[in-house]
Amino acid sequence: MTLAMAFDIGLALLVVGVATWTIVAHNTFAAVVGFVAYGLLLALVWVRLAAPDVALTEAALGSGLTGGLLLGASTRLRRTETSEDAAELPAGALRLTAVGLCTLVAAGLSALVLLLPVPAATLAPQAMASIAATGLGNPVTAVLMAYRAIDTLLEVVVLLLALVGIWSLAPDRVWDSLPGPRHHADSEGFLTFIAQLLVPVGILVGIHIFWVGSDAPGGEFQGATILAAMWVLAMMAGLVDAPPVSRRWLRLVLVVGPAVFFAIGLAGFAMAGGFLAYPESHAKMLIVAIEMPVTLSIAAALALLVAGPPERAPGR
Amino acid sequence: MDDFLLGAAGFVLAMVALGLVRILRGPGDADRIMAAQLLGTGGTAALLLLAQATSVPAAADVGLVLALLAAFVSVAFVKGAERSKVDGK
Amino acid sequence: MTDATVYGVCSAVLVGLGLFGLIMHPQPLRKILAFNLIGGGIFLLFGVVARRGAAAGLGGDPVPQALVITGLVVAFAATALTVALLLRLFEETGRATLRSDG
Amino acid sequence: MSLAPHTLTILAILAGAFFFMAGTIGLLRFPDPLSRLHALTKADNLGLGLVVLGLLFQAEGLLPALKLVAIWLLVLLAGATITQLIAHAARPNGSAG
Repeated sequence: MTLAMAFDIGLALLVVGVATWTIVAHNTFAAVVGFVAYGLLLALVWVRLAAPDVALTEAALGSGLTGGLLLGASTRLRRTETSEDAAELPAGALRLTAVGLCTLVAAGLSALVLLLPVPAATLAPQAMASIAATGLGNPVTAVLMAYRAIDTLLEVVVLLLALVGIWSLAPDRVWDSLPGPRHHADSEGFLTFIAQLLVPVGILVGIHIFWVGSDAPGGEFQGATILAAMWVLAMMAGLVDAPPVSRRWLRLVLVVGPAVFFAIGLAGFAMAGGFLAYPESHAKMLIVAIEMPVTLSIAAALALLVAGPPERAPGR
Repeated sequence: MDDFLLGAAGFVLAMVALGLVRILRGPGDADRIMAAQLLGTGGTAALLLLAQATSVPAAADVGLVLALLAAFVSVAFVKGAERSKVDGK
Repeated sequence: MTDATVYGVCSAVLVGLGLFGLIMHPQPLRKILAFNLIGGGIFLLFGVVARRGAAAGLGGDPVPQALVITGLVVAFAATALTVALLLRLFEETGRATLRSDG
Repeated sequence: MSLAPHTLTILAILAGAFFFMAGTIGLLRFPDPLSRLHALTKADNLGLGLVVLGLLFQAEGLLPALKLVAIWLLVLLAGATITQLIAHAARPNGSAG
């Protein structure tokens, strides 16, 4: 057994251990902490699986932003923990049946993994064959922005739909107000200090990760997630307040990305004979022209998804 | 050299895992907030070592993002702990 | 045995664990957590398939990797929506449970 | 490549790994949250610093080296401040700011 193999087996066991903790922990807050650890370890696994683009997404979104969202929710729901809904798992025959069922599913999936065909099916050669035409150096970005750009366009729309869904949960009387609880700057200034330190650094890192995405691991989703996290951080520290959801500039920022994406897609009919087709000479320029507004829109949408539905009047 | 770096990454991860056991058991929220701290530092160290050991320079970027987001999660933890204290009063 | 096999079995176990939490936990927030755990397992399975498809000088097949990135973003949007629904339920009824009696 | 940078790398990273171990031992043995916090952050920041130092000898070019140092500074500064926040939150009657 090589050292690399030992590392992989150890890491896999660690991931399973943390996942088990997330399921069996009595305290919901502790389970959420376990989930953050789970996402972080998965980021390491993605590096081991030669997928640094995914590792960046997992670290920023799967662990970081999701962790922040679930922590907020578990804090708000904490009062229900001691009531009749305490996290006691049902025991007895029901539990045994569930264990059996889940073992069966896991065993089936494992068998599937072990019986995967050799040699493995792959689209990597095709992806590399046409990459020169896109002007990009990162094949994952090429898949997202060129080969399967329509998926990416639809995905940005899905984010907006989820946001519309969350905003629709606001009662009528607080519609047109501010999302999330009001955070005040703390008296001793530590929180203000850390936000003032992290937010500018984070914005730089977000832009960096976005910018290198054409040729190296990174891209608009990873960069946008970091920017969103920094906006949420500034809100949590009381540096800025969330904007009222009916502000025109906010709506504009949210739709500018998909709108530009769609417009350039339509222009593809005239320029290259198909929806979202890029003329070879300008492919990279067009892709970057789409990516910039899309990053802005995704960042705003992600931050507002964390902030939640509007719930309080301004100035309170 | 690469094997040494990989081994070091594994060792740091193992230490973080040991510490996690202690932390996740609590009892207080402060203990659990430390988990984010520990994971942020240890995970970043492991990723930096991995970047060099497996010649994936992008893993250093993952380490950078991890350090940043671990700080973000820690702040969310602290805010959460403060808030439940206010609610309890 | 390769690294892909190790993480492949790992992903299968994660799906099983998450499924157990999803069907057994009475608390909705724990169900959301468990569902995200399953999601992590499924994405990892994609990663294993991508890793096995290493070719043309790449460490993995970029197509499933790109799919996982889109998947992670959609999973986040779905989680945010369910969390908002849950918080609204709690606000309306003072409880966060899926039980219809009582 | 000469042998000297390799030796320095190995020494620094071994020392870094030792501090990570010390932090974990402190975490396992110390009785109250504040001393655990102290052990954890001191040891881990030193551990990461030494690991970064070791990797600096292997860095190819100025930019990756600068990135390594920047990551360490970020973790150090953020860690120190968050430690204060945690200590504040851990106080039994800490005001909620």
